[in-house]
Amino acid sequence: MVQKLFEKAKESLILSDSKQNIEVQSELPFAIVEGKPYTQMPTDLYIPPEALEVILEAFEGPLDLLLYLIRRQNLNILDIPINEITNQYIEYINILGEMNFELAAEYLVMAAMLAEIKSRMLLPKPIDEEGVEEDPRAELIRRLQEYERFKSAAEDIDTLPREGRDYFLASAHVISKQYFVQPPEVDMRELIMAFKDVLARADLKISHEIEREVLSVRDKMTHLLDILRVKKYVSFNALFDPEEGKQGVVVTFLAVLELMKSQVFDLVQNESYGQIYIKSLQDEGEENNGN
Amino acid sequence: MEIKQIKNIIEAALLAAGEPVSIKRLQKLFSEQELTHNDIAKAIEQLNQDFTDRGIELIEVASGFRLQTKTQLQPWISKLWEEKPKKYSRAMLETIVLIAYRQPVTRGEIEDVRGVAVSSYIIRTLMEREWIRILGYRDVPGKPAMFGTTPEFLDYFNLKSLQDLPTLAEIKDIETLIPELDLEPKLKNELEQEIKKEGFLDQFQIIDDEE
Amino acid sequence: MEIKQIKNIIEAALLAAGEPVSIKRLQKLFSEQELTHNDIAKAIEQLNQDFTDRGIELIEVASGFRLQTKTQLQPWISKLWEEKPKKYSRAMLETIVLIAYRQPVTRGEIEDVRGVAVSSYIIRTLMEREWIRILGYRDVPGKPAMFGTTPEFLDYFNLKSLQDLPTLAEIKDIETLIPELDLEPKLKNELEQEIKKEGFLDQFQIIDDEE
Repeated sequence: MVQKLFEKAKESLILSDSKQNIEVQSELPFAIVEGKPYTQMPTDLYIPPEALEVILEAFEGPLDLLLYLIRRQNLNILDIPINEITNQYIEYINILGEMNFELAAEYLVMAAMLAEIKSRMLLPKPIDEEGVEEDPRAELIRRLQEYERFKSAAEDIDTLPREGRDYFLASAHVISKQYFVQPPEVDMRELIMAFKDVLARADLKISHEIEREVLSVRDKMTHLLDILRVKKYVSFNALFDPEEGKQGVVVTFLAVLELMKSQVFDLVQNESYGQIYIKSLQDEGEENNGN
Repeated sequence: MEIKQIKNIIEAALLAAGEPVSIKRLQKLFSEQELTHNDIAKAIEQLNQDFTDRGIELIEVASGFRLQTKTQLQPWISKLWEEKPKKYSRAMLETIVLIAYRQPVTRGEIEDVRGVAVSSYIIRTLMEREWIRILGYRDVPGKPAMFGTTPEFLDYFNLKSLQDLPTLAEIKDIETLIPELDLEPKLKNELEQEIKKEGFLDQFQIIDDEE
Repeated sequence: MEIKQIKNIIEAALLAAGEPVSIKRLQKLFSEQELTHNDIAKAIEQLNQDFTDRGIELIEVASGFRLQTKTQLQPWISKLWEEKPKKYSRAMLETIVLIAYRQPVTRGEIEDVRGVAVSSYIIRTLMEREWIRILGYRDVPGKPAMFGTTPEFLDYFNLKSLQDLPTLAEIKDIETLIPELDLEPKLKNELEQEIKKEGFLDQFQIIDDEE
């Protein structure tokens, strides 16, 4: 029984792996790869142990090594001669082990996978629901293909123009890189909310005082001060603009009184019933504290 | 080697180096072409002429030649590093609003209302922004400055005059109109969006009409 | 504002920035002139044409526009420095490529494809270079980080977007696309010599015998 099974396995091996049998007479093609007869073994199928250490450093792991082994035999990746590859691979693992490579673990996992595939190849292949024969190598092939895609993508990206190798950033000297801080945006509503807060916090007396204030008087006070900044001496009559009407006159008058109360200016009259002037009381301060 | 190619290489080298490059160092780039010191100097001179109409200029400093941006472009270039504006603090907003409503007002008066000191930083910032100015000095001990707002302040808020500032009555009404002030920030945000959509001034109009 | 002046300012700004500048950021330089996105784009295009005959060129990469030396001048410009540019290991390149094409991707997923562990050193180096960033954490036991690439990665390789990456080979076509193994030519040669010396068939015989 065992003998029979073995025979059968050997048969399937020869079928699926046409390159397997090397004990063929030299005149005959010992292998047929993709319909092409081979009368000689590829000269570089095997890497001598002395070179292994060097070459392994050039590999990015077991998949990379496997890809190399397959490619060295000019084989279709979809038609991996699992027996040969496994033999070779395991041989490398042995040497690797001797050299105590830290990478060995990953290579061992691959060796186990190869051995598993190899053993499954020896057995009749299971047939799935769709009636297709399942190739034990399918998963390995998928992984190899997947890896190869990214391997070549890495090679491609390595050829892209790269800063410091193919091009250099152009920059010019700048005399000063001084900051220029942009002032923030302020919304009127923010101001109003802030005002409400202040009013709410201010004690009752101040709060009422503010509420009583009429903006137009405040506005006029600012206006008067502006005039006095330029002219230090202004005729009282000139402050009133008849076009502002009665209300405007009242506002101006209130503004004058308010400013006099704050001791900003004085009223001056040189003679009785003569012209009244407004005299600014602030000439020294401006230059000293201005900015 | 054509002079144009030499100029291009020198230009590219000066821009790539990021530091001044001496003629000697430039000469090394052309080791295969065996250009003389003179060849390089001539190319640099020509290059300099090419820059007359451009945004950069060639300058010779102690350690060699360098390319730099033209000074007259500085006002634009410096904007590259503009910082993102930070929001004004509550203290800043309260100060500006008090100056607006109570001008001419001294720092002491602002402090009386706010109940806390007004920092010099706040006054300086508002002065630099040209939103406030000194209207004069009160004739009392210490001669405190009286602050007022500027036309720029009015412009910024699209106001024709101080009288266009919302009146206290309107502010009170806003309070009843936007009662969300102490609500969840999210809700507040939504309401604010609503208001923005509606147009703030229209809202005011409505309040006014109702009065 | 004249187009020439706009071009000059853009040129100076790109050279001053030392990093890619977006149109939006350039637009801010002209805030007073109120140039549109289109105005800037047009000036950039014209500027680009001006550079045809020059040593530098205008390139659009992921994070904006920048000026860089033309690649064909590399033989001269690289002589500015003694140091040779760094080479990246295949492990590094394969890792970054997997992150670029497969993002968001976990370290475990990268290891699955590569068949080897990804060293922490590589991840750390890529993070430090700001080529990759953590996009989030996968909701599986261990909560592994998911990595993705940054605009800086694209900038470095002169790319505008991930779509500009070389297209990934089709799985089906792979057997026809297998490129020559890229061992160093010298190493490859040595190996071949070695192999010839040892005699291939004998070695093979031994393996077979051991079976």
